[in-house]
Amino acid sequence: MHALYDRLKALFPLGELTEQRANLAFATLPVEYLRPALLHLRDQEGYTHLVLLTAVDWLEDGQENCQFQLTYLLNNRAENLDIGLRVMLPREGTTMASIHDLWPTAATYQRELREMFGIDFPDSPGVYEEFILEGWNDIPPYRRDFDTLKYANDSYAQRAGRETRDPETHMKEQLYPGKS
Amino acid sequence: MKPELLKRMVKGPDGVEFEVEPMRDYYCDAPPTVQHGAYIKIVEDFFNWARAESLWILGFGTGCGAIEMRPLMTPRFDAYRYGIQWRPTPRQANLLVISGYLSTKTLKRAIRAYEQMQSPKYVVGLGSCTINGGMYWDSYNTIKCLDQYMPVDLYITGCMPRPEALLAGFEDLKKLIRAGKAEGANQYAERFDWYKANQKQVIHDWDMPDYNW
Amino acid sequence: MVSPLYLIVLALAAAFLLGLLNPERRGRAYAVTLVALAGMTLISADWLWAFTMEGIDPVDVYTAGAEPPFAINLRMGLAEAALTLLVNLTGLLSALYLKDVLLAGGRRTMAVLLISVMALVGIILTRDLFNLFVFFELVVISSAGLVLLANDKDGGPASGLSLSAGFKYLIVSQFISAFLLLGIIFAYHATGTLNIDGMANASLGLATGGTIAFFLMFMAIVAELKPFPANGWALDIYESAHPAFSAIFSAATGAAALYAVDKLLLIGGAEWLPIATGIGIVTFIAANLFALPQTHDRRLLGYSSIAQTGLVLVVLGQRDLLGDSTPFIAFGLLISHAVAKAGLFWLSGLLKNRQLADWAALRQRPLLVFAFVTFTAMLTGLPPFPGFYAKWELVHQLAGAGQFTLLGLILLGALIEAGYLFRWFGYLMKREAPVETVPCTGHKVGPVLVAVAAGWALAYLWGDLAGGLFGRDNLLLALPLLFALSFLLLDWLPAWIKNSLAIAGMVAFFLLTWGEYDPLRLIFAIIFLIGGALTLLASYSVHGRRIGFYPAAMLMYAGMVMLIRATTSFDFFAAWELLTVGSYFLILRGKHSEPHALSYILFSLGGAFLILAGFALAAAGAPQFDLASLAQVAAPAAPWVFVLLAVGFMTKTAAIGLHIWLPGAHAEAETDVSPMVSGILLKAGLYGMMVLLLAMGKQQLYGVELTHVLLWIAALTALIGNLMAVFQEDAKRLLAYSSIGQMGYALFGLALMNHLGWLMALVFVINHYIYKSMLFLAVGGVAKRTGTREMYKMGGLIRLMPLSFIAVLIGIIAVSGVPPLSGFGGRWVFYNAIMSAEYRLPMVVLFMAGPIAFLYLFRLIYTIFLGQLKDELRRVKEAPFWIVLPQMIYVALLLVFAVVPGLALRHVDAYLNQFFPEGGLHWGGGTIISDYGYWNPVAIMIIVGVIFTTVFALLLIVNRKAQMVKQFNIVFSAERPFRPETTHYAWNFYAPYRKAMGFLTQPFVTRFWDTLADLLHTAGDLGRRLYDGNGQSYGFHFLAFVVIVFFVGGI
Amino acid sequence: MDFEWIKIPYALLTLFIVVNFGMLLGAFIQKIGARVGRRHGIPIWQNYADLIKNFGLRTSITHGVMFYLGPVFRLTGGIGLLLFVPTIYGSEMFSNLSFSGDLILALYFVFFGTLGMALGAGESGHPHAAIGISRGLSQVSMAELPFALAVFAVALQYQTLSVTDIVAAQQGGIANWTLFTNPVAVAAAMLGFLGSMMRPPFDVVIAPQEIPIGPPTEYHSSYLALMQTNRAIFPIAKIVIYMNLFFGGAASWPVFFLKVFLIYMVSVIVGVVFPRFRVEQSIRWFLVWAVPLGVLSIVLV
Repeated sequence: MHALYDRLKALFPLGELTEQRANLAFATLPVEYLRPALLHLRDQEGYTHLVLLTAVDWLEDGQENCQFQLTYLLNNRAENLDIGLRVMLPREGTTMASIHDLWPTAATYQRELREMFGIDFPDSPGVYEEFILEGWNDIPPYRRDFDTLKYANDSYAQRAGRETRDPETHMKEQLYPGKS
Repeated sequence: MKPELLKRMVKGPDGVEFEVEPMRDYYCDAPPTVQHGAYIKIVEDFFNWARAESLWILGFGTGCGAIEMRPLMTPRFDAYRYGIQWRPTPRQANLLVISGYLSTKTLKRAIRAYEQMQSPKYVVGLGSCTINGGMYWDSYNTIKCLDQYMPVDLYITGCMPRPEALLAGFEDLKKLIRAGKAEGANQYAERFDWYKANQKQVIHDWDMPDYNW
Repeated sequence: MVSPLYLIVLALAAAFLLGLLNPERRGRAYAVTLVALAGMTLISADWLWAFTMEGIDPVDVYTAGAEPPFAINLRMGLAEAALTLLVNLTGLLSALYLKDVLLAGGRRTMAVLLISVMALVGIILTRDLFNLFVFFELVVISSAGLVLLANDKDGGPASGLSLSAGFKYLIVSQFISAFLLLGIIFAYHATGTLNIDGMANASLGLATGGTIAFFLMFMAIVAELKPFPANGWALDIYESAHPAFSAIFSAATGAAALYAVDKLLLIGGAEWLPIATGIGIVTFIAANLFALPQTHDRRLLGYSSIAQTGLVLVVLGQRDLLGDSTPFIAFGLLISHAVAKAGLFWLSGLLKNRQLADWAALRQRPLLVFAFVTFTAMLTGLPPFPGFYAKWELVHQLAGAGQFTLLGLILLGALIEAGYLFRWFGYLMKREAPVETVPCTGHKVGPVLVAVAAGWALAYLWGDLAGGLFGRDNLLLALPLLFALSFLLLDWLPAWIKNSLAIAGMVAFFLLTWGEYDPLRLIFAIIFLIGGALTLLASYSVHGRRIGFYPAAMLMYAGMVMLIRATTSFDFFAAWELLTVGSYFLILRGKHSEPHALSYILFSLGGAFLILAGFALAAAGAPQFDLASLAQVAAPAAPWVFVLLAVGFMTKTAAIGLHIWLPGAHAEAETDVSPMVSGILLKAGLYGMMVLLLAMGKQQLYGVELTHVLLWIAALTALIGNLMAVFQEDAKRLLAYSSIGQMGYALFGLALMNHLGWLMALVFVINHYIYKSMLFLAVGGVAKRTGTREMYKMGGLIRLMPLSFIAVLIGIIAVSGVPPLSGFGGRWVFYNAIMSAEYRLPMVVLFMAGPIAFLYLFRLIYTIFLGQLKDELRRVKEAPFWIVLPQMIYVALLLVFAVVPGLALRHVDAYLNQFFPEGGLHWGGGTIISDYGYWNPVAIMIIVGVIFTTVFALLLIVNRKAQMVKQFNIVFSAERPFRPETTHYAWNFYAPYRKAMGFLTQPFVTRFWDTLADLLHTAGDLGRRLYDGNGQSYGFHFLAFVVIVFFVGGI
Repeated sequence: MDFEWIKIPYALLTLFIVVNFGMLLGAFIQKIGARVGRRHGIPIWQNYADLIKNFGLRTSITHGVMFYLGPVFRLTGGIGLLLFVPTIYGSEMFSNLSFSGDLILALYFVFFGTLGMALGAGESGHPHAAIGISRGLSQVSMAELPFALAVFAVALQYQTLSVTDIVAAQQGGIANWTLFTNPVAVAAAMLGFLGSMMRPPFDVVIAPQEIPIGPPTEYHSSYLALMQTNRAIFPIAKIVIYMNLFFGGAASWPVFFLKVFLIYMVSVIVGVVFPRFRVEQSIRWFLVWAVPLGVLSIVLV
């Protein structure tokens, strides 16, 4: 993994390597280097498989202008290695270059990301079609600034008399009554 | 509205153009009506007995609870001995089991399937999620209260209820039917506007006729 | 009588007179030319009148007042009179036609024309060899002159093409002249006379050097006939010369040269006849073959001319065999050729462009189309034209003498010729017409019309002659044919009047004659006449004048009526040809039917030729025979007669292998034509089979029972027809393939050769007429309304076209044989029939075919009427009244026939007893009882009706409140359908079935025939390369021709 | 062999017996299937409850006239088929309406209901209905062939097409049954029988997992009730033909019940053992295994 990281580092301004497991690691790089890096990994290093493309909303981290994190997880089947390339994007008016021409499956991920996070991938096929939600009329629900409880209370009739308990204390209460 | 449902001008083979309005031309727009039972009580009771002894469940797993229905067909539980069968088409089914959480997207399909069933028809809500949302009580896309959207005859509680609970529930449903108390379809027809309003409140892209015959 | 010498004198004098006239007064010169030609025509006509009407003897004219060895003599006999009339008339009409050219070219051109005609007359009249040579030289020079002077640029300077053509002609003519002169010198040396009769008496062949002398002369004269391969020069002339001249060159020169050959053969005697035959047949076949790939109209006509000349040469070569009928045959062919070819050349002058497809321009003028049809029919030897009689006679005589190879070759050549002529006609009728109009000046159209009139007059004359010779009625006087032809004159009337007339005529004819038929024929008569009239009801839906429809349709019906009324082989065959031609014109009317109509006419004519050969073989030398006496045909010939006739008839019933014309022809035909050609026309073939089987019964060939072979053919036809129908997307094609299958069943019944088998065939005949007419009408009506025949584009039409739906519903129940409708009767009789059949294995195939019918029938009704209605078709209306009305009548008929089949079948059953005494049915009350089982149609209908009504009533009571929903109110896995197009499951409906059985539907047969056609085309194309347009190679061809004949002929 | 009014009540009696027998037999066979799977299975009267329930449903829809008539055709086909064939040999009472036609009538009347049902299902406009019919017709076109050949062989063997006469010829001991006098034909016919019973391995027509039950997808309420009634009658009517042709017919009701049950069991046993064939597989299977037997049978007779 380190060898790969070193080779990549020579080519692209990679951030530091986060090793999850022996065969899974992540590295961050600036947006403009993403595509060449993906191409290099795919064509030179044997990372031919796009495992997933996903986003994390780092709203609570409070980093200025840099709050969506996209992860492109690639897999090298021959050596059983995974590497995730991460890029950071601004939260407002987010657009990102599509990579559906590198992996056609990426189009589906991008469609989902547009719907759930509002990250736009212009040019990605069918990216503006509804994917999971039908007739969604609020901000994208996976964004951290979307208040799901408020939305649920506003949209759905809640049954009266429902109680919410903390599972941990409730189960202790149930199983070992009077010991808490 | 989806493009295929929009009004469109088409040219007939004789060259005359005319308008096609899919919602009007392709779908029946009659509302449901209240259906009374047989005039003679004993006949209606007889029919109710038959209805109770012949529960045909629509094979539509709406959520995770569907997994609990499968064991009912196995030798261990064998629901068939109670006159319960699964049918693949709503036209022939009388019992819609909402098995677990119901997302708004699935709700649309469930409504469609329910409306396509022939009355008298019954709805059983399975698990906490159908009752009050259960663990999805704050989810942005599951309904919390099934009876807001379709007339529920019976809830079976639990998360998840085990097959035995289902069997017990079905037996209770039979009692309701035999007693002539399972008139959900008529209730739906009577309070049609209320149900529709509720449904449309959560289904934002309503792209079907109000009643799916 | 004016001396025949004046024929020559008049022309010469006029030519001289022209020289004296003021060169600027061209009109006057033209008048002189016309007067001279008219005078010559009159003289010939006068002589002909005298020979035919007054019966005078031939007259010899001695020019110098001395007897032959010392002077030249001319002879005027019947043949000479007719031929000179032909030559002079052609000359006169061409002169008329050439008006512009002659006026522009001035007196010299006119003089050359006069000399040319005069020389041709001379060739015909003279009995002197050297004189013959002189006239030939004159012809050559004047012809070359005419080619140069008169080209198609209307009087302009000769184009390069015609210049070189004329020059090449001169080169080759020098070879010919040299041969002729040498031959004459040798012959004179050997016999001491130049007189043809004198030489004939002196037995030239026996004299020293006589053979070689005759050979040289013969080669020279034959070369004038443009035999293959020494004919490249002639083609260049045909291609480049003015069409009016080509008319002379083809009609007059050809006739004169043939007569010269005829005279020469007098000298040569019988031993030269085979050589003439050989040259003739090779030329006939080769020229026709080369014509096949031609696209240039005049060159094609040139090839055709050469071929026709070759055919006449064959006849001359067979004179020892044909005997007294030689002139009848030779003249029949020659005159047909001359009139038609002259007419066609004249027609070609009316058109600007030279591609065959450009003739579509003629379509603007129905009269000219009629002229074209007349000429084509004359050339292909269709009734009632002389060529038909001649061909009939020729084939009979050849078959009588056992000349089967020659006969086969002649028929093959004739078929190829019909191929390219009808293909041309197809172009004319169907290709896109150019915008320009056809100029219709009187002097150009006039000759064409005269040729047409001459054609019909000759048709009458030959009918009369043949009638006199062989004791027949003149074909042209047959009432049905006259009725059909009268529609030619009535074609200006609106369609509905003609339709009423047609219906009235057919019904009236049936009422007049119905007592004359035996029960078997009565069924066919009812289908042809009453059924035909019923089908014609649908024709009321067409408005306007519908030019050309009624003559064609009536011709077909006339042919069919004449077919069942025919008692002799000749009448039968003539009727067969008439109905073929009529139906061809009908089929050709469809919008995209050009290729299909062509393959129809080719298969039909091929079949007809086989029938002709079969009849000829059976006649054993007699000119005709009673159809009933087919039974007496003796052993070695009988099975072959059977095979020929059976294959011929099976081209019409579209048995497997011969079926490829049917789907396209039936599918592309017009809405009201499809039922005619399917419901009615196919029965003609079955009728033929019935006549054949009734008379000849079981035959064995090489120990193989032929009816057994028929059984297999029929069963395979049923299987493949049904199987193909399953995979069609086009509704009418589906029905067409289904017809093939149904005909297979009917043929199977006949081939069973037992009582019930025949009854079954008749049940199928009746049923198939009713339901296939009905289905074709219904589907045609739907196609008319929806603008498509592709079933998957329809769907859900049941509510919009309920009556059509009912017709199709009843139709498919009947076709499938499900009780209680009439189709079941057929199946029941079938099962009873096979119980006593000798062969069992063919049944397996037929059993296999049976259930397949359900597949295509369901598809037909489902994809059209059920399923999802499409956007565009939401406002479609029910089919027009006149298309629906006959369908409803058919529905009623089907129901009646289902309940009381005895109405039709009882009498036939009784009638069949005389042929198959065993195994008849017993008709007791409502129950029909056979040896094996029983069946009560009335009871079935009532029982099914009662049960159905009861159940229906029960459902109505329980289900009275059913909510009517619309087409998208279906359960769709809790989704909703996207659009009707994506919801209507219709295209490739039987995909899994195709996976399993599709291997049986490989187009083997189509591929076979395509390959055959390709081969013929390629052969023609390769052969054509001989003619490279080089004068030297043409000279070489001539020499090669001489050498080949020398060695092959064994001189 | 003529019509008498008394035949009508007799025929209704036959119908009554057969409907009830069919209902019970269907449940019984399902019960057997369940027991094989160690289940209790449905109550024996389950079919009655289902039928009454379907008749008792309060609403129904219709897609059009043919849709409405489809089940009517279907049931008419079933009842007609039953009544056109004599049920009990030697009994004037249960010879039904067989005076109206022989074996051929029965053979072709089989298609009456199928065709009508296919048309009705077609009008529903549901693609699954059309797919199911396409499969069903494709399959039946080959499955019928060995049966037709066997029938032909049997008819040839006895030289008659009358069902009564064929049964008569098999009387006088089990050795006289066609099963023993013409085993090849019977083998062919029984293979065809498997194909016509809509049980595995030849049930791709209704393939519940794939094209939810195929043709009847849209049918419900009383339509479905009619079809259920037919479902009770039709297989038995068909088996009666087999019984009469190949297994000596039945001279009394108990024999009738036994033989029908045993013949039915053939397809059941095959069905529980084999998985489902695709259409082209089943066509090929019939072509390779059943048709040659049929051909052999008509050659040998």
